Amino acid sequence: MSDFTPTEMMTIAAARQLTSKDVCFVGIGAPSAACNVARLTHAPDITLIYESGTIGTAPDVLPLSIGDGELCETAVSTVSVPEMFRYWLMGGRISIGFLGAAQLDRFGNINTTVIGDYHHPKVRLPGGGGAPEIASSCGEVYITLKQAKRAMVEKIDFFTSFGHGEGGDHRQRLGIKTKGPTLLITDLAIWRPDPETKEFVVRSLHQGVTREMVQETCGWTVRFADDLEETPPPTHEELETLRALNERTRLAHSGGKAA
Amino acid sequence: MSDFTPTEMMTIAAARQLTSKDVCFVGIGAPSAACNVARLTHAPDITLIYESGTIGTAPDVLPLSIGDGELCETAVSTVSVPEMFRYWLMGGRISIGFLGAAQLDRFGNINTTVIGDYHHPKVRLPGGGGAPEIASSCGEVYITLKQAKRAMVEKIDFFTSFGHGEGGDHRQRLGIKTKGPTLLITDLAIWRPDPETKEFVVRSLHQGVTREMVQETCGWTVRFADDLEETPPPTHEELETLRALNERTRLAHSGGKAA
Amino acid sequence: MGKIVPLQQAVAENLKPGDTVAFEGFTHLIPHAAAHEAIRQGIGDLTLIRMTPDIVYDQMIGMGLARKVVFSYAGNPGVGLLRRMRDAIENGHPRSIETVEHSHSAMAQAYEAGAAGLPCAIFRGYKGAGLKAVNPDIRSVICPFTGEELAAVPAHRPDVTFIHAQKANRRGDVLIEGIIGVQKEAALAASRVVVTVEEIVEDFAGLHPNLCILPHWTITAIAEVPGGAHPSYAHGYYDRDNAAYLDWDKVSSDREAFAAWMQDNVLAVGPEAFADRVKGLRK
Amino acid sequence: MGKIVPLQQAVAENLKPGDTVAFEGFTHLIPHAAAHEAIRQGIGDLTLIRMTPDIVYDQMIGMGLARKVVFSYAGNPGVGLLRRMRDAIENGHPRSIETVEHSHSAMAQAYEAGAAGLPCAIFRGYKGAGLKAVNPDIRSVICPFTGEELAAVPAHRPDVTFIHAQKANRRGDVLIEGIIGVQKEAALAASRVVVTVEEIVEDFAGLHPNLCILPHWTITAIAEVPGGAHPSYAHGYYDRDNAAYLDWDKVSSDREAFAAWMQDNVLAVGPEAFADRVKGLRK
Repeated sequence: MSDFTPTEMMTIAAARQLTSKDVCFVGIGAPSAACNVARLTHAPDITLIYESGTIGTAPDVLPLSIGDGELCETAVSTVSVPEMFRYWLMGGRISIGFLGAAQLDRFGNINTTVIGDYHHPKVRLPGGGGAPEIASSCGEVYITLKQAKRAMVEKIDFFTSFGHGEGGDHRQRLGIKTKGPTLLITDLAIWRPDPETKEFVVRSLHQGVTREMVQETCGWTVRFADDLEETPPPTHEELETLRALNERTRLAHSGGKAA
Repeated sequence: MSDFTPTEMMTIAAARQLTSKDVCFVGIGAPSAACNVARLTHAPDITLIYESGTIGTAPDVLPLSIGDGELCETAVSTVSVPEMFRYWLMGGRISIGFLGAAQLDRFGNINTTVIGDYHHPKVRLPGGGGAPEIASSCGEVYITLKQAKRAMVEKIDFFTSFGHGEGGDHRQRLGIKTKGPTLLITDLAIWRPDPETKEFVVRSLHQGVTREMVQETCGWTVRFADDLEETPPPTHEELETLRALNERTRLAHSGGKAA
Repeated sequence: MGKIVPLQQAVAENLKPGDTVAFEGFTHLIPHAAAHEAIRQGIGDLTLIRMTPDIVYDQMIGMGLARKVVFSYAGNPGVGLLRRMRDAIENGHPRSIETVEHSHSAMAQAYEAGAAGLPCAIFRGYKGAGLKAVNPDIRSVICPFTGEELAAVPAHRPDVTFIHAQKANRRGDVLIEGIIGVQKEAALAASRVVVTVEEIVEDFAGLHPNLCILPHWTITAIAEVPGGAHPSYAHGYYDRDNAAYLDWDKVSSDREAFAAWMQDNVLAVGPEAFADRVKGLRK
Repeated sequence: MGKIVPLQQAVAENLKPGDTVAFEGFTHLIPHAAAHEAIRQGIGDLTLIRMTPDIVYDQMIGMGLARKVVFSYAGNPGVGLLRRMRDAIENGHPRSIETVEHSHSAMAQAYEAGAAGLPCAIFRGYKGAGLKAVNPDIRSVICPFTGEELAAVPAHRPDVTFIHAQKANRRGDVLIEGIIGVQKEAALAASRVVVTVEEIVEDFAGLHPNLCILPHWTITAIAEVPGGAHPSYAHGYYDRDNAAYLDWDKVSSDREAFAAWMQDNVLAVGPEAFADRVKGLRK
């Protein structure tokens, strides 16, 4: 398929990284779409957990909020929120946590708290929610983000959640035992941290994307892998699955009325 | 009624102390019988909680164990054991905790752990179970016990649960905010702590019981209240309720077969 | 305890100016009707606790009733930012508010500790997180067995917690089903608990023994308000009004539009308005 | 994960000599069949964790398979003392055992902390209690907000936890109903989890969303053993065999009677014997 949007590519590229063995802590938006596309295609046995307490959920449409009724109705079990954070997240049972970002730096540190000074913010963002502990408790963290210079910055205004800090072994030095951000999927590229410095390096460009396009939408000087690849475009099945899911979602959220 | 056993009197005297407003943490044996007699007579709205997680239970027969099916089937809600100890006991929601004792001293300190040295015990008793925190977390503690010199001792071998310690304000000095033992009901008498010293003082003798009988079955020198009373004997209703409960229990636990 | 009264009375008797209050609900069962009643009664100077302050706190903040908000995620779920809350924080309109910010994990465990009567919650969290530097309520203890540094936050102990639930029975026991969130903990952590319910039934006979039930003696007051969670939802009764959440983004983006909306939809009506709002959302 | 296998295999593959193991159940759903299988396989040198070691640990201790017991109440519920455990502690027969003794509250919270991946549990407890002086695993931390001294105990992290449950489905999800005790926590705290169930059903369609379910990926192995809790009971399946608990007091009071009983009722039979034992107890 060659007729797809960058957001569709981002979602499908993220979906491909998931397997039936994964237990994912899912956020709303692109992560939710990616996880459910994976479940509906190559990873039917993937376990999806939303922080509202819904474990092993299999929604037919994407939830608008983290606690839509659909999640509970299709879950294996729905537990309290304290239990969710204690036994399931902190208990180390989640293999992959998905995070988005208002601001992201090259080491996978994320800001969703404020733009500007914390005490006198220019923009008060929603805050971290589950992110501070998702970042440290999940086996690894996948980040999805649409590229933009204001989003991918040299220095984030606030450390909502810790990625690789200053890079290198900063996580280990803080006593964090999990891997942290191991994957960044944007609308333009797939990035992975350098094994040593932990700086995100572009490993694969989506079809039709140039190095310049990546650099122009990123606030730091981008490193590209020597063996830079091209992301395979969405297959027919992937794209149809995602679009059908989005269409079902649109219909459900507009009360079943076609727009 | 004048034809009753000392154990029946003990159970009924304990039952009388309870009201519909009480929330009781119930142990097996005499406390369970007392609480259920209260529920079936003058305190129909009393809340009975067993440490197995059964809240607001109303068993038709007395449980043999702390977690009989009957407790769950008649409960308002059955929660996990960690929740029971965290939200319900430690949370300070229990007005009255009942404790028994293998050894008891005059200050309401209880031993159910060992006879003899802890590390080389003469008799290894079951241990404290919930008692250490029942003693400190319930609003007040009622103790029931059949009098015997080996049970009511000058000095207990082990502090399984703390009553009034050395007496006086010892509880407060340890930072314990609850009242501790406020009532001791034996097969012979009703005891309450002296307001100052916290030593148990006999306030009421059961019908037909003499001071000598109390002293002969107690290992410390007994103090009697100046205004010593006589415990009203069981009423017809009380005794019939208790006996019917015991009979239903006997039948149920023998598989419905009359012995 | 657990007496069944009109919502006006339940709020008037249990919420006082200056109180620390939690209107809890995690997307599901958000007690909108109770919050609107508090707004109508103009009870102010409140410290508002909630994991996910959303529309309902945006409204209370926009009406100037909050002096402090303790929270972990302040957004309109699935839509965007909270514009009245932003206006208060960024511009001090209609008054400036203090914020105490935590992670979800910390907030959930602070309620849990409150329910357990503990002074603090202790957990593995906030590693490398910036909130530690700006919230003096985030401290630490050392595990006496492993030497590991663990995060500590004070327990939540609201003066009063408001929740919305599916059912109460005549005795005043309350049933919560579906996404139960942190409501049991928020209720048990509070000095007083006010519950709005979809309906009052005779008794709970036949329920599964392990459901989330708050016994009557843990509840201060119950008010029957069908639809009382709208635009949030009540599992088994009606769906989430997603359009209302989207609309809120527009209403709240303008101070005058907000004021007009509050006049028409909150100040000029009563709790009985909620039943109508969910008519088209019932299953 | 959650593979369905015969009990012999589930025990052989998951319990090793020297392991720290919890066979949990709070009066209800005690995994007798699994423990008997462990006894038949002669897996020894075990550290046994359980809030309420009762008949089943009395049997394991009497057979010399335990080197250490971590517990809070060692009794035959509603009957009396544990005579084989006493013989081990008081007389070193058949071998001496180490004991680590806690309160129920501490044990429950130690499992809870284990399930939460924490190194320790922190709570208000052990005030004035003698166990503090004899158990070096009871320590304290100071609340960094109030200065209050709180008790601390290490989290339980068994190598393997055995539980008995009502149902598993084909995928390996496990349902526990009724008095759920500390089984979810004991399972989630362990490295490996073995579950015996009354029956395996096709799926769990139609269950209430808030029931106690362990998802298949948290379970190592499942074995179908109808009656596997006997003489304990399984809510919805069969009643507690109170007579068997009373009988145990006699059997266990004599070393030879004990040995003969174990030979006849454990060593010489297999897990299939349990179905017969509960026939007269089914509702």
